[in-house]
Amino acid sequence: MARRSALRRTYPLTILCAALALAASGCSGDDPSGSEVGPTSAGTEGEPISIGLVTDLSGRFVSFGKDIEAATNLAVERINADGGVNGSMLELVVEDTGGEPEQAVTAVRDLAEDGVFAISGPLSSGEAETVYAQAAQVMVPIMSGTANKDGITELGEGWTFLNQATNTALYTEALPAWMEEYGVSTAALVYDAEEPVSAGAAMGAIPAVAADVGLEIVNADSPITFTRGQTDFATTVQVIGETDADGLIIMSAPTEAGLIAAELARQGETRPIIGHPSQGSQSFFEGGGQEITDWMLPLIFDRDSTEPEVQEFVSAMNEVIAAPPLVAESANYYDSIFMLAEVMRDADINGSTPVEEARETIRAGLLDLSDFPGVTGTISFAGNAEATKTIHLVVVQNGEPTPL
Amino acid sequence: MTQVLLNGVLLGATYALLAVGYTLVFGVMRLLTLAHGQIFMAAGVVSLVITGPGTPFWVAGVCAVAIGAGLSVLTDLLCFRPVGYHRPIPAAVATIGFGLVIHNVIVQLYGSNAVGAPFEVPRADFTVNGVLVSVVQLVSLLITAVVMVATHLFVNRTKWGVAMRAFSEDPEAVAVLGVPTRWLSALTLGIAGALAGLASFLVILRVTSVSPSSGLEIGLIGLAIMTIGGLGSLPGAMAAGIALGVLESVADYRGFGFQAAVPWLLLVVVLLVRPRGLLGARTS
Amino acid sequence: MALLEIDDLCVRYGHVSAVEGVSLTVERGSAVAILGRNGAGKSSLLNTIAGLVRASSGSVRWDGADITRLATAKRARRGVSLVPEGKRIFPALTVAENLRLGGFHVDRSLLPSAVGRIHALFPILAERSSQPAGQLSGGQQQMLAIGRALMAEPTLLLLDEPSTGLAPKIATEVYERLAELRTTGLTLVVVEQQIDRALTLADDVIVLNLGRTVLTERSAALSRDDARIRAAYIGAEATT
Amino acid sequence: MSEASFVLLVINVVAAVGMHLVYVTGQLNLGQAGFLAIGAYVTAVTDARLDWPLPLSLLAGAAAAAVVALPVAFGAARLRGVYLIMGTLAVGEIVRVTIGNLESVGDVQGFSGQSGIDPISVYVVAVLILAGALALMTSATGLRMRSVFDDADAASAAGVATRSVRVLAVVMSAAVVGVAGGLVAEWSLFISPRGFGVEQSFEIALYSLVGGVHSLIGALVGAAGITWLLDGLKDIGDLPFIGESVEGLAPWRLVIYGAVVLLLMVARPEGLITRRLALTATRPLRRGRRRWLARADRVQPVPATAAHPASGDAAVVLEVDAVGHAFGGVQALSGVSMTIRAGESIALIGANGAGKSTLVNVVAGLYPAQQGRVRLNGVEITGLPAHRRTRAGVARTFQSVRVFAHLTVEETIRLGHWAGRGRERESVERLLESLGLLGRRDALPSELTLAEQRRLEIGRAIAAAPAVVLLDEPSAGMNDQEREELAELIRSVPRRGTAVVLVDHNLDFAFDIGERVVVLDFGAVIATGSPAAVMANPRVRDAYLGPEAAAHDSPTGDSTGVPEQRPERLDR
Repeated sequence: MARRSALRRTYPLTILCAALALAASGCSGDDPSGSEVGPTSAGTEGEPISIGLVTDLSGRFVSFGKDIEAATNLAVERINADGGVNGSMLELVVEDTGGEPEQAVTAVRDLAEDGVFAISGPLSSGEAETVYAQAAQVMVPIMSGTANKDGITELGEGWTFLNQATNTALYTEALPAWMEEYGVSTAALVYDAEEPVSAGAAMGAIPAVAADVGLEIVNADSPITFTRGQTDFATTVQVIGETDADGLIIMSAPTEAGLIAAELARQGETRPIIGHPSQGSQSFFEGGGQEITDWMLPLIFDRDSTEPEVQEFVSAMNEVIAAPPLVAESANYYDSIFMLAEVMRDADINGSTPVEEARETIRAGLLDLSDFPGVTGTISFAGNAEATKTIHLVVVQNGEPTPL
Repeated sequence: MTQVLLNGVLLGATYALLAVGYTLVFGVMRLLTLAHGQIFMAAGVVSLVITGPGTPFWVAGVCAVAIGAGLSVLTDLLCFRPVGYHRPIPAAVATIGFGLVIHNVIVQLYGSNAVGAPFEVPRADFTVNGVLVSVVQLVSLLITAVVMVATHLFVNRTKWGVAMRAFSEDPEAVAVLGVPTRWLSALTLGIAGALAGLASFLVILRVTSVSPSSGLEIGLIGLAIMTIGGLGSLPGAMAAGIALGVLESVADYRGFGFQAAVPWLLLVVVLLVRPRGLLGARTS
Repeated sequence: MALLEIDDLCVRYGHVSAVEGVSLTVERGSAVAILGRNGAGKSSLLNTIAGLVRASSGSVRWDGADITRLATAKRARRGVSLVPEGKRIFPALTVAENLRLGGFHVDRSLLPSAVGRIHALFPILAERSSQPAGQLSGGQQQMLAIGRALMAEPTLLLLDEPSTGLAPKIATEVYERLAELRTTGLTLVVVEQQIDRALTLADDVIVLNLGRTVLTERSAALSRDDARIRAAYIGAEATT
Repeated sequence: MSEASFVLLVINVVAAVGMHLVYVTGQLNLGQAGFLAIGAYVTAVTDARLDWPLPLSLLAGAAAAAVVALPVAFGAARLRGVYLIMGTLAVGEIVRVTIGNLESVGDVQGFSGQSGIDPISVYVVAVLILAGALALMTSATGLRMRSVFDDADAASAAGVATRSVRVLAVVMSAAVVGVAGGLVAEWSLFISPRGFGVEQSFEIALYSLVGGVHSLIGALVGAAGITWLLDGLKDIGDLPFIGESVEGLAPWRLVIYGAVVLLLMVARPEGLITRRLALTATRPLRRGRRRWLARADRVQPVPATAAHPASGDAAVVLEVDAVGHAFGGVQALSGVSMTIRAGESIALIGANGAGKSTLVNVVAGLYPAQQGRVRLNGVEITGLPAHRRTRAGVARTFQSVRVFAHLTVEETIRLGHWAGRGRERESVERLLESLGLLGRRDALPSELTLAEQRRLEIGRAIAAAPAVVLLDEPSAGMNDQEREELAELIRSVPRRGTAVVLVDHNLDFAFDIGERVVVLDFGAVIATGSPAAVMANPRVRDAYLGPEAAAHDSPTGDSTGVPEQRPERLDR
């Protein structure tokens, strides 16, 4: 008994000093928080321009979040390397939300309080919807490079942008190409009923676009669904087998996509499939993706494109991130920073511009930005808060994404 | 339809393996090990990460079992022993903390995306009058059955097994007979952890990957099955596991909108009918 | 040198002192009975010897070595076996399994002979060997509890009220077995409510009242009607 | 800590206060995410679609959560330990999946359109909830809720209807958690079922379990501490000296959080703020309240000289008529009859296992008599459950002292006092004084000596001014001096107009108090009369020394009067 009581006496002490240390960090929370990436080149006199990045470094999307932070830092360093914007250096303030909408709300409000000129992020659609609904109150331009739910920017009443192709934009281009490539006229719809992005695409964009392009969804009234976290898809794939349609539309996150792909291969399913851009990740290619052929994905960034600046960007990223190759969406965040820089250069914004004025000018500048040459192809808002993006169609053949 | 039932039994077998772990620990020590789901996940992820591409697949299996057992024994050393075996609630909360540590260390080290199996899983399937059966599934069903029988024999035949069952009824009387109860708790958790590691490996054999975020969900389903089967009853856990597997497969097949809630609906129905679970011993 | 020496032992549960300043020595091969009415601290003393209860002060020495702080399981390994109050057999386990636990440290090859020895002592256990212990009668359960404690061939057997809850005939039979065991050199310490049984079995007697030693005496010099015993049992003035 | 995180902290505190209301009754409920979701969605829909004013939609959320909680509460009252935990968890998940399937509220994709809430209103709502919870926990209902945590039998013996208290606690807690849900909906302007999953239930549970289940302050400290720790860890890079070097730790904050929870459970299993700590912290508050309360207490003089019935003319208060009871084949009581008159004191003696405790339990209603009838003041009470019997006027104490580990001395007496509503009763202050416990009024039972605990238990029984009080072996485990003080107290009870039935196997103590003696042996009355007459009876002498007659294995076993260390069990 003696050992434990000694243990018990010492533990409260260790807890106490840990708490005191954190108290210091807690109170200091109100001055510019988050880890600053300061200006690298010496001696420029102007106040720094601070830009906020809302990402996930500890939650469900940490693999996406880390690559996004790396790409954003890379862009900031490169801009600062050749003189920054109008003489002021860019300063990136990173907030980690752990993929939780509540934390994203807190992050955006803190960044607004700290006087950032614009916010890049948040990462997931769930967080983006919550944050965009706050935009009108905090009045800061917010641009996500990953959320792709349709109509999400309307929540922000002019303060919110999307440097990512929405589901409708993606499938308006992808569905006809898929139908033509494989001679598909009827399709079966399969999606993850628990995962908001997949459910949103499957119930919103897909049926709408399918009607426009004349694709008949055979099971529109009773789609085949499964739930996030499910590990056994034998029965789901069996139901798919029993549905007669030329092709399959499968909306899900990468993990579930891999599991279904493995099961489809096992049950000898050979019909062409079209999936969701979020499935285009390494874990899908290396996992279930190995065993399937003809799984088309509409992506917004082509890692293997022969464009020199794309190759340069990919190689620069591979040196920085922990587990290359990089996540496709991180390219959007790289372009977002350059777009913000160009808008600020055109409007002569620098570190000493008053915050409200800078935010208002950036908002207007972004809205009429068009034909911006990014690593993800030409991007233009041209009056619409949801950017038109170049869409690269790839077909996954045994784990290899080959351009169409 | 037989295909659906077969799928259900196979899924149920994996659930049962996990639930047996919980039941063993609760049956013997009247304590909840809420880190069990995270241990299941961690055993799978780490076993895939440390086995290189060339190694045969069973090596990963051995690693998974070893890691599962190791982490589970750690639960005894870090949570149950310091807090005290006579304080079930704080001990359970301590395992929640330990589960958080395991989950987030794995996420920080290996990311949040699913980890693919580096080895080639032998894919030999055959159809028997229309029903598609995969060798991997048959082998895993066989392993599960063998392990279930082995656990049953161990608990009922060996001296350590007898000591475990006695411990659940009267821990002091067991100590008075000279049985080293410290080792008893470590052994119980070790076996439970090994079973979780094995279950994780069998799932990997079928789906060739494991996702770091699956720990909490799988853990809760295991807990639900233990409760449905009746606390501390091994046969109850096995039966409830298989039953839930079949029910979920049928629900999938019928396109039942509430798939995610199947385990919970089954649990509520059973508790309304029998507040002690199917085969729960009358303990008061 | 005595087998068991207890020196000025005190046991407190929170504010209640169950045992205060008790000293006792037990010679090898002898039998001591602990008497006293309900709540006199008899069980607390016995459980402290077995290690189930922690002594607040004083010492317990076994064969010269101090075992006051030693854990129960280790004391059992050194030959101290307790038949706890209320028998505390494992009802869901079979008779054979209960015995198997008693002989946990007996290696496999010697098991059959150990079990044989117990079956000879208590034949009923052989008949009911594969039955769950819970289905045995009170007396049979008591014999099982004693048999279980004897599996590890202890040097000292502690018994806590072995006759409570048994019909007189059965209790007598149990005490005859205990007398038989004494011939094999086994040392006994028995806590007993019924004075006559204790006097017939034990060489020495210690009487407790409210945790304190009231009387230590050779059993031969005592009888049921002895004034000192009655005083300890019914309280001072009731004997007028 | 920025304002935005502080608002989140306050909402978490409201949820933690909600859960405290049910945890304080010992029901470990994990269904809170479900009630959070109901509150959030009802508030959001009534605000966005029906345009209700904010306070009304928050109330609607709370009411909806309470209505759903009602059936759950009745179901949960039957469940114990792990079954309760998993049953409530299942309800939470079913609610979340149901909402996920409702097209009308945006199913899995979420719902928005709320008008929003400013931080000040959040703080106002939080303060109101806190004040309400504080008032509740210090009221009689709060005492009854706390008493159910430790020992349901002792609580019902103190006149507490344990089942309805449990149900009430679950419903109230669901309502408060519903309000927290409403605040989340209004603050984040967008809600989706994913936000109300099992992780939320676990986190809210941790607030109380880490903070301390037995005190409202514990829930506050737990919620505020954990939220602030997680927020603080994010900015660990700003720490003055070691900032840069530990900056890399920020993403590892959930690992640190897990480790802290584990360490806290090892260091403080009962939680950071134990009941003891909370009591010391709120002592000044309580002093003020006591002065205010003292005026309101109905103080009436003790009836100086109750008509001490020298002869048998006083009215018969309690009649036990041919009562029989068996435990699995063993006939513990057979045809026991006795009558007790007002203000009389009777000693019920018998050897160990003679059926004394069984008779007390049957008369007090712990379990119903299988044969025979019990009448109080002529009214049949055989079927009445224990708590209704206590309120009717039959109080009892237990063989091993059973007081409430988490109620202070004064609270225990106030609980007993409350059970006697409608009867003229001595004030709590005066009773504490006569029990000699006035100085220990804020102490917890674990800090009292056995004698003090026994006096407290007797005080709790007589506080309700019952017609009869049954004392089950009160002198066990006491030294002579304590025994004399106890005898003095028991003798004073009849003077308060309460008849005493003293059960004991210690003859000199029983004869000292009992004017009349009833002797039980093998569950039957073998002698009644004055102490001297009874001792002269040879059957009594034989039953007592018991060399020949084998004493039956009494369910009570060796009673050292020591309170059993009741280990928390998860399976019952």
